[in-house]
Amino acid sequence: MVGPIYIIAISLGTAFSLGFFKKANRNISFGLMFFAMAFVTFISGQWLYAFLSHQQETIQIFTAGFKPPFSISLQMGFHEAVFLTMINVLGLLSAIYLFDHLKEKGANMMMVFMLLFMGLNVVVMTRDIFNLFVFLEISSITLVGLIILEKKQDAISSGFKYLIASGIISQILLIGIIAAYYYGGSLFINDMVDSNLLFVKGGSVAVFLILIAVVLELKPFPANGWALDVYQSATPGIGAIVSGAVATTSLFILYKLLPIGGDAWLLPIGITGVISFLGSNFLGINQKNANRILGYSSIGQVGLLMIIMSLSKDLGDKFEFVFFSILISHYLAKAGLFWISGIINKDEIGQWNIIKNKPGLIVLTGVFMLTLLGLPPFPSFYGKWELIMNLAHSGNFTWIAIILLGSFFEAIYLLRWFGKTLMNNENSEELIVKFHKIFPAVISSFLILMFSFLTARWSGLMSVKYFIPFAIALLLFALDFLPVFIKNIMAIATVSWYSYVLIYQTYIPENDILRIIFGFIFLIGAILLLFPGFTFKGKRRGFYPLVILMFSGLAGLIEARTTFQFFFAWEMMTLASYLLIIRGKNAKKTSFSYILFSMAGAFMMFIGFGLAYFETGSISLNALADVLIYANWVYILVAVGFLVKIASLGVHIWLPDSYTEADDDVTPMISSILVKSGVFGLIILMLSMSLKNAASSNIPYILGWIGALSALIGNMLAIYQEDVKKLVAYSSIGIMGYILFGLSMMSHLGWLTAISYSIVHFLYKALLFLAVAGIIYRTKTRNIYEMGGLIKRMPLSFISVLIGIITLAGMPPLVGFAGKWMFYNAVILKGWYFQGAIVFFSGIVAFLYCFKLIHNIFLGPIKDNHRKLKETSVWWLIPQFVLIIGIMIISVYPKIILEPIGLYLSMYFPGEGLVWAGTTASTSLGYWDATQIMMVFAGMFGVIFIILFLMSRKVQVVEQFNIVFQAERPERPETTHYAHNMYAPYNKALGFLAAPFITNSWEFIYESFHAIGDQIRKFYTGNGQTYALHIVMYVVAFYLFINGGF
Amino acid sequence: MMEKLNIQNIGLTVGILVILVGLWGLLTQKNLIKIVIGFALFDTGTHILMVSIGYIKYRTAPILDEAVDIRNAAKLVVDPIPQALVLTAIVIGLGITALMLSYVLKMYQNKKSLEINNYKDLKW
Amino acid sequence: MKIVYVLLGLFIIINYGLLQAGVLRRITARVGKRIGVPFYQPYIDLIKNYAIRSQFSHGVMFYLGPVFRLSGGVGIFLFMPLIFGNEIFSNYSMAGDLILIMYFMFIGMLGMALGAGEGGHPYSIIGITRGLSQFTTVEVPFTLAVISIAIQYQTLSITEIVAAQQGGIMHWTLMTNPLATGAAMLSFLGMMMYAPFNVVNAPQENPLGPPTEFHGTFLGMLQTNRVILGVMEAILFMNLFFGGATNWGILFIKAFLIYFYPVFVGAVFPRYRIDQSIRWFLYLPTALGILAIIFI
Amino acid sequence: MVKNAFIFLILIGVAMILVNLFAGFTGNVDLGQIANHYVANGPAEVGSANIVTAVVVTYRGFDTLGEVTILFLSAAIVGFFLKIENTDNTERNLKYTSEILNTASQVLVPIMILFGVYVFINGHLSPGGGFQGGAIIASGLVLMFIAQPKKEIGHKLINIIESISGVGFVLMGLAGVLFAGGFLDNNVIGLGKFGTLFSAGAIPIIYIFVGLKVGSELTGIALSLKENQNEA
Repeated sequence: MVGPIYIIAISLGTAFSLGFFKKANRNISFGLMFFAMAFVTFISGQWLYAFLSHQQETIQIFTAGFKPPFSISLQMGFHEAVFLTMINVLGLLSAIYLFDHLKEKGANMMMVFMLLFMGLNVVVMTRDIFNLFVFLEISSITLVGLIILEKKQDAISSGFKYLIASGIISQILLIGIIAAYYYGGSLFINDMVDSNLLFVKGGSVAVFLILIAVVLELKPFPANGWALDVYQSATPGIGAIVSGAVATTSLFILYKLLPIGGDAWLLPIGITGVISFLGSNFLGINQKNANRILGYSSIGQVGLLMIIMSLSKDLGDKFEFVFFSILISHYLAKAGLFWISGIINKDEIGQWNIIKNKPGLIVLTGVFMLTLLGLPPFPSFYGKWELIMNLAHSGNFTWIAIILLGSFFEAIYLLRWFGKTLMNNENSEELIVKFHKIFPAVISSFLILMFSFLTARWSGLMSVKYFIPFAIALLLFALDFLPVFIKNIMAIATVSWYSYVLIYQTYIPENDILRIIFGFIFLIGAILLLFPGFTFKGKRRGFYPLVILMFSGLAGLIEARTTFQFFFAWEMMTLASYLLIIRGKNAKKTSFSYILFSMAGAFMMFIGFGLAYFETGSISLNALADVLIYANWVYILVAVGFLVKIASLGVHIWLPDSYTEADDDVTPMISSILVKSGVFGLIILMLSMSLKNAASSNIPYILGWIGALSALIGNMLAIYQEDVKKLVAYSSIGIMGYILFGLSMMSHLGWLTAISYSIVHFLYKALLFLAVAGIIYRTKTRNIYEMGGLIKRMPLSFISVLIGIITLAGMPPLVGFAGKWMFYNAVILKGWYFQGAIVFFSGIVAFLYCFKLIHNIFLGPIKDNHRKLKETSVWWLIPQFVLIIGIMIISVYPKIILEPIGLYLSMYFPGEGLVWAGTTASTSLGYWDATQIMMVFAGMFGVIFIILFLMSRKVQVVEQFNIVFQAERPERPETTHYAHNMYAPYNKALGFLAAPFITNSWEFIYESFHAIGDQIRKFYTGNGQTYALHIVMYVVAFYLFINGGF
Repeated sequence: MMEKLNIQNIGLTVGILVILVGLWGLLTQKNLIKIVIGFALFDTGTHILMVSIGYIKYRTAPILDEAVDIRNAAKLVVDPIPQALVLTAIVIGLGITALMLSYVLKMYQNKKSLEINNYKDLKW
Repeated sequence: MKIVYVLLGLFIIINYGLLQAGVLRRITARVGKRIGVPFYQPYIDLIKNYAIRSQFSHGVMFYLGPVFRLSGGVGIFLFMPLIFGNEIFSNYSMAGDLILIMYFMFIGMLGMALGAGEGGHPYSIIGITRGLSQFTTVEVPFTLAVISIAIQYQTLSITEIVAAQQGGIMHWTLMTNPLATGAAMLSFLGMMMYAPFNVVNAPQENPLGPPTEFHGTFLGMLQTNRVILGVMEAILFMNLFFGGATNWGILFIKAFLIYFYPVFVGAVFPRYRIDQSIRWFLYLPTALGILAIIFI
Repeated sequence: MVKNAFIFLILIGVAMILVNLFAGFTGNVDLGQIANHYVANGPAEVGSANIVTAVVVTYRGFDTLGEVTILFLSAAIVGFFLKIENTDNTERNLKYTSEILNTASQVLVPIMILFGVYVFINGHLSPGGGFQGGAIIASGLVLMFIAQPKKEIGHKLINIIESISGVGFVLMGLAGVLFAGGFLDNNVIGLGKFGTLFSAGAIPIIYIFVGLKVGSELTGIALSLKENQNEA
């Protein structure tokens, strides 16, 4: 194998000899440089391979042929090899990326460029601290050189700031080194570690100076104004190097020198990390400039890695896995984002939407950002999981809270940025993408995917079968060029196969009622709701992979047996649904609030799982039942995650707009299927935590109130909506509150109601949304007062909506009444009278919007521009009528679902429940015979109809007189239309209940975050001298802190 | 008192003072050139510290010519390592100072101003 | 065989309802210092409407609206036990309990609303929105009262509730649970839609309110329904709060008195605006209902 | 003013740190173990009379390589940075220099260059070495620039010297790897007789390269700065 010393020799030799070619053709010099760097990369890669494949010993290279400490020695071990490979690969890619810059600037810059990486290599390898100082100087000088690659004014001034700052830092390091030499008698790092520096008077100060210099090299918040300016002003290619290679190297220095400080230094490092992580991510929220945001995010990530390093003791043997998975994700993703930012070449993130019509770039951006956020399936997800879980295991919940909080801040700005990227843009300027600029980003995204797989396998948490969905999604992504029709068929086939395997082959044999039911809702429902996809024209790029991911995420929820699998599936489903919603035309803002709420909820759930793991030491879902001491905490934390998903009162504000703005066939999916994931989660949670242990028995009571109030407010708000989709969306909030209430009653009947009702809700909510979507598909408007009289044009849709609302309103004889009836009994038996009364009231309020829905769309006079409309497409109608059939069957014979669920529940709530005599179901209170009612009703209706028919001969049909407007107003005539603001008196009487105070308070919180951040970041005055002062202050403060000064 | 006042301690004191003076200049002066000078002073102070650390009383430079006999050289010469280090440090300082000056020159050419407060284009 | 008795019961109820309506109209006329119509006037109206030949329809829903409406009324009749202890006249009450009847009222309203809605006249839709809005809050005290008596008697079956009240006036809910009775009777005012809560289908002004859209046979059906509905709601309250009836005579008397009470109130009080009535039901009646649950 | 007072406080803090740093300082009485090794075995191992040189060029030769690289880099960056974009710098009217300086420089410059060469050739015997020598040479050339501003010296020559010496240095280092103990081991061509000019193995050769390189680099920096000065 080629010795590591050749890395230096070759780089230097090439750099020096480039001088010969200064005037010669620049391609030659670039070729030389590139070849040299490639060879260097090859050397490091070869060593890495050696360490990975066979048991390669760590080797020492002595310069000048003398043993250390008498001469400088380099070390090549596994960690060195990893870092060297990372650095050199990045160097190679950057060289490709900066090809045109370097070629334009000539040989000087090429030397500087390759010597930067030479310097970093030596810094990683060397074991002599003064030598480390020298080559650190080399790398910082070269960096200063590269900053002014483009001689922009602000680049120059920021380069000057950087010079001052790094000059001070290196002087501090130098003083520390020389003092350490005096007290320790050696410059050889191993000797320094062994020596008793810390205990000599003054020696500890020397160590302090050395380590603080290293910390400052990591650009800790707040002593990092200079670094941010560099990130912002240098060409993004350089930014990629700084955050990818230089930061990585500095981390390695810390890792190498930390032993000198000993364990006493772990905590201070950790605190520094916390300040950086929280501080810079918090300030990042206010940023508008793309490169500066990336800078903030890099500093935050470095802070996180410092935290991890300081917690190495607690992480134990997981330390390497956590550290490297997070480091590598950050290194690849951040570099990739910088490169993309260089391609787009816009400072304001608002202008990033010029990549709107470049799907490739959008995918790359998405991959990188989601990797940074640690969402599945990207490597950092596993890292974060192991990190949190191991911290939980050793009970460090402060750290967990901090880490998740910081990650949340980061999520805020990265996701908002992603949203802006997808904004539809007016300016039609075309973006030219050079191959050599996009190539590195593509490579790094491939590397990310590769590492996702590897980390997943290494973590040992994932079996191969979890990758099937991703494989299918990737396949669909590869086949994206196909027309919608074929892809839709493929998607349906996939889901059908999935449901066949899961439901038919697994659950039905196991007779696992709960999983059968939800498998039915999730997967069969998916098949139905995919049908409307046939109506879409064109390609629908990227739609189907996401759909597959979402539904496989849902299936994963049912499948999950451990908290990890559950969380994985949960995050995946959330992510996919977010990306589906954001596809909507105006869904950017609302999908942002959706993902923010979901992530906050997911983090809570995460902490909850961690807490459970801390107590029980097991990640099995059933182990939740054994949580006793922290039961309340675990319960609340996990429940919040689910409450967000079912949009309970307080965390509901994301729902209406998200449903409204999503594509018309996505809305039924999320509204009737996705929300059920929250219900399923609650059921799992309550089964294990409310039933099996009594420790947390009082929480269901609270949940019950929340459910009742959400039911009331949801329906109240639904009344006043003029947007038809929004109306149905708000009603979802109400119904979900209703289900939550049923579950939290913790009684047989309550659960029977809730579970059967989630089936029913799936049926009619899908029905309503499909019908509405089908109508919108024809009328091209969502405003309900712009419709009317469509019954003559779309009779079939009318039937769907009629059935839908009768079921929703719970009128006999349809199955909705079953819910109401069981509910009365449950409430009275349980004794929750007032909550019950509220829920009934909201149930009656539901009539108002039901009627509004059906009347304003179908009845009254028809609008002139709708006279020619046809019935909606058959692809919308097929699923509707399947659903109607389902509703009818259950209505005539509800026993078929109620009895098995009852049997299943009687495992948990023995004794109570419905007693079946024939078709009559009875409780201790009342009785009810759906079949008989249906027959009586049908008979009566038929008789009366016949009577009318006989009595009313020669009926002549006349048109309605078009007197719907009370008086025309020139502007907004619809305001005088009777269907506009239909329930004005109701609003006058009870409107206060619908006041948007929750939305306002959330917005207030969000705004005040911005305001605070805006004030804080003022101390980055932009004056290099102030930044220098920050550094000195930081050193002094840190010193005082270490020595208990304060 | 007198024995405290040996060359080493004098060297250290002077070094520290020079460092402080340099920092003061670096942090308070508004003129770019003066800031660079402040940095150079800081640098020099460090070098003084380094040299005086290696000094040993009544000893000579570590050059083994006829003045020093090789057999018990170890008893006669001062520590060569800090001198070697300071040599390197000086050159590095020289390089950085040169860079700083060229930056100042360029900034001056662009804005015709040496006032550091005029270079706050990037902030927050 | 049962069907025959059910139809017989229905026949009795309709006739009784018609007579009652006529008598009450006369009484209110006298209160207003007027002669008033003959007591058999409702018969005349009904026959006239059914006899009208010309029929106009605006479409399917317009045609089916009255059918729904009447089905609602007849449905309540079908599921309501009339005479306590009399298997024959307990109708189909074995198929469902109090809840069923409460929710059956909605079907009629929905049918009415849809039918009138397709008429396309803005006034009818305005009337419907008013009616629904008022109805939501009218239901609140009634629901509370129902819960209260369900707690009291531990059952939702009307037959059993009546059974529990047998044995003298002191056993009536009126006595054993006055608060619930009060709440329910107040909401009864709203259900009967006499003044002050009759802005929905204000009879004096023409043309306003859903019924004005209909005529002929359709209107006849609506009238039939109104007759049945009125009596049946009275009977419902009788069963729930006034000890039910053991024979037709008691039924007629109690029903008449219960029905007379909203008419009386309506004759005395002026009319509420819709938003006022909505709020009104949430104040006193609801308060009573809550108390009824607390002090049961 | 408040700001300055605040800075003063901070500096007091710094002073405190530094004082604490040397709190444990009690003057040396004897060489540390490493220094002792250098002084005792230096002559035998390296064969250089100037122990500092031995340390600089051999024991810690790797630092020196880095140091040279730093100079090289700053020269390159300054050269790139201060490159005159507009080539028509003819109208730059430079200060007139006095006759005395002019004449004196013609005498002095060659001598200074010669002295510089002497210094770095004897680096292993006497005080001095590559850097010092290079610096002297450079100052000689700077004197020449001052004396004759009009005189143009092409960067090309400087670059060539720079590159040759740099590559030479690296090659010497590699020679160490191939024929001796390790990178930059000076024991490649025999140590020769201690204390004579041709001794200390590769040290004189390396010092020649270093001298040339440093000289050319400093000259380069000075030259770029000079070309940029333009006081009219």
